[in-house]
Amino acid sequence: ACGSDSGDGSGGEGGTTTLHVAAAASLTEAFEEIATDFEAEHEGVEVEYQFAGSSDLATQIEGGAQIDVFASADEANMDKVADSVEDPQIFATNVLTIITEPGNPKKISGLDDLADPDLAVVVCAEQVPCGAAATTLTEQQGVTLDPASEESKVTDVLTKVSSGEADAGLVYVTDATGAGEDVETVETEGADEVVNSYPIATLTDAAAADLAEDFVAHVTGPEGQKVLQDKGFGTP
Amino acid sequence: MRPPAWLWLPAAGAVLVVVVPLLGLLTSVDVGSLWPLLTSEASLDALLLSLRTAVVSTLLCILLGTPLAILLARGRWPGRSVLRALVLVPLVLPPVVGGLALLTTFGRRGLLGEHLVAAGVTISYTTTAVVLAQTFVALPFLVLSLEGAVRGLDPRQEQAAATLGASPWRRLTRVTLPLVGPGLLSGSVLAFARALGEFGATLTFAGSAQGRTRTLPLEIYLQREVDQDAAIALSLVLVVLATLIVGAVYARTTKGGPA
Amino acid sequence: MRPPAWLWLPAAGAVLVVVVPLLGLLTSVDVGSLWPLLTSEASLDALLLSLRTAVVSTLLCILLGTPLAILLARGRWPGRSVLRALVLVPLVLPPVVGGLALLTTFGRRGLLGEHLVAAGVTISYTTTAVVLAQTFVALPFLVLSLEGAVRGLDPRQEQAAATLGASPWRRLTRVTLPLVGPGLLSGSVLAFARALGEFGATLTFAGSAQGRTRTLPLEIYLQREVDQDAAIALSLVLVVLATLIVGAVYARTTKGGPA
Amino acid sequence: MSLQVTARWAQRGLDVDLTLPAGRHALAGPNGAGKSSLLSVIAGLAPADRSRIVLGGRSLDGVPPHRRRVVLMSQAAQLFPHLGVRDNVAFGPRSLGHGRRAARALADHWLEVVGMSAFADRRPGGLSGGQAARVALARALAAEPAALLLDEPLAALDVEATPQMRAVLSDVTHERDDLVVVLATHDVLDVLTVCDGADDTLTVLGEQVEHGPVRAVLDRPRSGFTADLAGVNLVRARAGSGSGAQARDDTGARTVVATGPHDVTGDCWVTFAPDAVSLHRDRPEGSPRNVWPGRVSRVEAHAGRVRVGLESPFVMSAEITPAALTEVPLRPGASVWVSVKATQVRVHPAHAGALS
Amino acid sequence: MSLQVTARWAQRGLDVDLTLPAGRHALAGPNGAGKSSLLSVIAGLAPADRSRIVLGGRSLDGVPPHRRRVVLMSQAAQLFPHLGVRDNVAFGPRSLGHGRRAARALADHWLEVVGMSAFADRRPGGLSGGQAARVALARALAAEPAALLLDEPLAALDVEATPQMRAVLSDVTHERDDLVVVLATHDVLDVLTVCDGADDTLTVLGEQVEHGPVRAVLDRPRSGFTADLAGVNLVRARAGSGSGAQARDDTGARTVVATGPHDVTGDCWVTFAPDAVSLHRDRPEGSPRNVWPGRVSRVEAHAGRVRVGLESPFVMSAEITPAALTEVPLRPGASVWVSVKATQVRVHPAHAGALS
Ligand SMILES: Nc1ncnc2c1ncn2[C@@H]1O[C@H](COP(=O)(O)OP(=O)(O)OP(=O)(O)O)[C@@H](O)[C@H]1O
Ligand SMILES: Nc1ncnc2c1ncn2[C@@H]1O[C@H](COP(=O)(O)OP(=O)(O)OP(=O)(O)O)[C@@H](O)[C@H]1O
Ligand code: MOO
Ligand SMILES: [Mg+2]
Ligand SMILES: [Mg+2]
Repeated sequence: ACGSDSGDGSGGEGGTTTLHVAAAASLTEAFEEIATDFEAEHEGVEVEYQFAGSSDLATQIEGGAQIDVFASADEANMDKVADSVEDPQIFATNVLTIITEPGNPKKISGLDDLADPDLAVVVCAEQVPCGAAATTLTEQQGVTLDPASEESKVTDVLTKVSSGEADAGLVYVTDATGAGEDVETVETEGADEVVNSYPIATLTDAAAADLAEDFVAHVTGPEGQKVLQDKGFGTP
Repeated sequence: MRPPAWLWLPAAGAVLVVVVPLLGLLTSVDVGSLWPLLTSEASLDALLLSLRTAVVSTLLCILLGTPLAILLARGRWPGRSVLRALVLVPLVLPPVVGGLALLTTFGRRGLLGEHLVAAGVTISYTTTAVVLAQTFVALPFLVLSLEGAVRGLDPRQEQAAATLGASPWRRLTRVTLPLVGPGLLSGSVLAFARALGEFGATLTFAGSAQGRTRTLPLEIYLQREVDQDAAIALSLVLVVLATLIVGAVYARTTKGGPA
Repeated sequence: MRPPAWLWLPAAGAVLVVVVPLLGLLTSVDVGSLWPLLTSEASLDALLLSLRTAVVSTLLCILLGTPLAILLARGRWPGRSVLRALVLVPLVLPPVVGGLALLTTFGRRGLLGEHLVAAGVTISYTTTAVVLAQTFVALPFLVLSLEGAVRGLDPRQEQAAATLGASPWRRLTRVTLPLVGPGLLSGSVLAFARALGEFGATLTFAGSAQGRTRTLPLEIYLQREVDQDAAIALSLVLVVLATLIVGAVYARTTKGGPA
Repeated sequence: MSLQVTARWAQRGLDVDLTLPAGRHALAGPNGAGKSSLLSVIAGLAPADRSRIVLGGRSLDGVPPHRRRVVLMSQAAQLFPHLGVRDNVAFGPRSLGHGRRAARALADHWLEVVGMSAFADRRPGGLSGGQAARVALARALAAEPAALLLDEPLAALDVEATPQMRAVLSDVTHERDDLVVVLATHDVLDVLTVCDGADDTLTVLGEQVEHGPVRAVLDRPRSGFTADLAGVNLVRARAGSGSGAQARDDTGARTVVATGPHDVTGDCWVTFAPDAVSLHRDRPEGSPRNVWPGRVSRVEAHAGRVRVGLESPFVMSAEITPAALTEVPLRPGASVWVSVKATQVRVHPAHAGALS
Repeated sequence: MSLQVTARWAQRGLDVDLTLPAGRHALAGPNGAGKSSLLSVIAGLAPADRSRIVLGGRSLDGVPPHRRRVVLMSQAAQLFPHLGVRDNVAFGPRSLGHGRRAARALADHWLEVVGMSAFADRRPGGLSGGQAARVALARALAAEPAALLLDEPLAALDVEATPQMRAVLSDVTHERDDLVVVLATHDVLDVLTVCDGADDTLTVLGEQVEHGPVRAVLDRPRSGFTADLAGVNLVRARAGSGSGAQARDDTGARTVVATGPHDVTGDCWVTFAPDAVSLHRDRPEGSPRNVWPGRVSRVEAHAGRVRVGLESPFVMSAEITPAALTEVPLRPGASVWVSVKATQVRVHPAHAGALS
């Protein structure tokens, strides 16, 4: 990728421009694919990702990390860095779903079943986005859960269910999709009404400002949206 | 024999590496928010749980790890280096993977867990699981520190004790262990600290239920999602506490010891 | 003097606590997926970065921590116990908070970072930051282990060396350090292992950029979002690697040493 | 009670077969001869190539050290640095199951015996070398051994403490008449003063082990080492019957040595005391039948007497009065005449049968 | 070159002020008298309450140990366990800046001198006690000291090695005539044979420090310890002029001691050799003017003679022949008559001015 236009002055050597994107870890697969497309379209451009929890990324941005684009998994973390970003846009949504072990041995058919005290149910803790969503959902549906554990990461809910440690759990649809055959999803009434939104924004002090805007446009544009939907994300 | 004075130069470097960031951290603590945070039920639960489990884990490490350290240092049996390498594994295993290992072993579907559940013993989601996770990650610290200390011991002291009629047990408790006191102490401190700070394995294996399995590091991690400053303040509590405990242990033990 | 045979009983307990979960883990590894995973660019980058940074951090720990350990063990200066307590802090500080501490100090907006950036030196989010984070968390392991070993040393050996005309430097390098060899070794191994496994502080302070700051534990963390089995397989690589390195170091050093 | 020891350990140069009755037995020999090694083997601390230990009829083979009732005080005192002086001494009694109080009382008793009562509350780190040796001795005595092995226990003691400790060792053995004491030492005075019982023996380790009643071994030395220990001159020779023997001197020439009457034939050792050797400026006339030209190698003052080392015709030493020194000008290298009265020269067979 | 030492250290019972010229000097005293402590102070390893050390005109106060050119061989050999025997000995030369080769050559030289060449490639852990002591001595000698401090270097050596080492110490000092050797020892033979130069001194540490030429200190002992060391009997008394002195015996009663002629008045020490003391079953008639009833406290065989401890009227000892023993039945507690010829009793003033 050498020898093309030197772009917008972002510090590349030998004519390569690097775009620094901080993205929520749950976006890893989708964004890797998007980067391949984006680099193909922009010769001499290399996308370098920081994947981590959205709150870690927010901390890094506050700490002065050299970032051009921030894609968060929730609006709360985008709000934390509101002073450093320009004009966040929602580019994807996500909803919750019940997951069980493959084959659904406990014959769980809906949220009401999860209230059974004999079942080991795991959810996210209220402090993280998927936990907040779970609380809203159960309240709306009038169900009271007694979870065996309130995980701080969605991945840990997935692990517990796929390893058989828990009978059921509440995760995002995209996580369930990603896990493939390790878990089985159960239709969850009312889930569509509790939507989690993914905002994306360029940084005010982005080194490659134009390229950053191009990237945001690509993600919110048809190509990006297609990739995201393949991975199970909803449209904004 | 005083150590050479210029050692202070690199030592000051070491102190700076540790102390300057702590100062930096202190400047960013919001003291006002400390009190309500500390007295919240969730924090207190987490604090107490952490202390209880870390103490139990450290005791377990001492109980199981001390014999192993002595055998590693003294014995000349085959497979010794293989075993030492194995004991080191939890050191380098990412804690989350350590948690997964425990899960595949003691979990409901695990190698042993299946039989345990059949026998009516459930470990998952209990405080026992926390202790198990902490012991798993902390054990190598005790074993390695202590092994180094035992290697440095003059075996003729134990021989003297033997001809004076001391049984192996008496030799161990009255001669070997007191003589490796400093090594055992620092090993225990390292193990306690590691247990107290344990996060990844606990989260993966024991989960995070308030008062039962949500230790202080887990609480801090959660708190951080909502309010980073509160999380830092809470961490400082953990730090002060650990430092006080460790400091007290050291002060008591080094007074009587050799100069 | 052979250690008493019944020590094997509790020692076997210790071995079980560590080995059984590792077996459990092995049963769940998908060997087929290992090869493509290992040879992927991302994995190799992470592996190399991890090795490089952990080695550099360990060297830094030895360089800075050894003098401090000796001064802590030997000196009788005021503030000694305060300093020891401070050095212990990174042990119990949740790694993420440690990362925050480093960020508030060396970050672009940090206490020192501001001046460093003005001087044209950026630390955060570079490989230097990874090394700094690893050194911060690993230093206490070296210091504490070594201090225990130095305390156990007979000071008359150094006195003998002194009257034979050995300068403080010669005494240190030819007498003190060789004599505390086992302690220094186990301290270095602990520090190396801790550096190699470091995750939280690195993520916060150094970020996660492939080839620059994304070490193997960070790569494993990411991999787990995508494919947990792949993450476990990758962890095993880390473990095997670390075990081999550590095993090699031990084998070489304990051969010549005392029985 | 008696102690039988058979031990072979090539790496340590050990090959002995001894029977030691209750009483005090000395163990001598050059540095590295295996004294400490032999004591370790008896105590069960080191594995010889082959060994058989029987103490009071009870075989100790395979018995772990702490059940042997064999206490070893090793060459380095090895006090426990983490225990006070009293607790060091009480360690043995405690190990034997005595209560804390009884053990401390015993410790205080033995500390008094070795004259260290005033130091009971100190730490071993704060003791002088001799003080530490005395505490180590008390600790060994307090452990109620059936066999007590002492590796140079008196080497660090001062002139006042040494006779006191010799008396202690004597008293202990007389009090407990079934106790076997084995004392490794370099000092012939220890041998003579401690091992003064009828059954007490001296064993000298070396190429050929010399063993027997103390006087017998010292009076008929079979090695230069033992002769040195006994303080006599020793020359290898061949005896015809009657008196006299033929020796080879340093140049290889034969020299006839006139001796007292004896009935030895063949290889023999010829001995004479240093004070039987006279030195003269000129060739002496008169009664002494052994008169040789000699060369002075060394002159040493020696407890009010002067000891002169000679290199020819044999390596020997003479003990003379300081007054004699002014008559014969003796400096290294000087030529002198040496005379020894035949009546003071004794002859021993070189290859003895059993000596005990 | 000479060594001046002033040191006061209450906790270690030290209070000395010595000037030691080049040559060999002995340091004696009871266990715990402070010999090792004094050597440590000179070497700069331990801080006395107050001290001033001058070596060859150069003040050593504040000079760190490694720059003093003062080498100390301590009571425990303290060989470096991680270095081979040769490298242990080469440690000093290497520290002084010699190259690896030169240092090893020096090490080999000194190992030969102490008779340990065959052990050059061993580890210290595989040495016997005496072998370790010899290597430690070689290591000290190889470090080219200006002052050589030896803490009981000969205590662990066998009868063959001891005279050899004494000769080595003698040779070294004669070769390097500016070297100051200080030798802490418990053996009067070491004192007499090593410190035989005109300027050589003996210092006995104790309540009152005795210091001076070897013979002077031993001939006029001012403490029971020194008397024991010299092997003479010592009684505190008051002298009128002429002959005779009044002593207090153990019961507090005054006893007149007849002595040889002297010109001492006031407090004095009365000395007489053990072999000047005769023992009798019945009160002897005749020439001896000192005749006292006594009680036997101890009987010891002693290099062919018998030494008898007596407790009255003074603590003293008598040396008699074994033959005499059969005439007078001597067992502890027995009553005997003691006689000492007045001509063999000497009187020294108790408070000497300068003794040298
Ligand atoms: N490290 C120490 N700390 C405190 N006191 C000590 C220490 N070493 C020696 N002492 C004390 O100081 C005094 C002098 O001891 P030092 O070792 O100098 O005697 P010494 O003359 O060498 O005796 P020895 O002939 O037994 O070797 C003794 O009473 C001893 O108990
Ligand atoms: N731990 C050891 N390992 C190997 N060889 C040893 C060891 N200890 C002693 N030796 C060797 O064994 C031989 C006998 O040593 P030992 O200590 O028994 O002699 P010793 O008679 O006690 O001598 P000394 O009078 O010097 O104390 C020596 O040649 C010595 O070098
Ligand atoms: O990637 Mo997230 O922000 O931890 O769900
Ligand atoms: Mg020995
Ligand atoms: Mg001493």
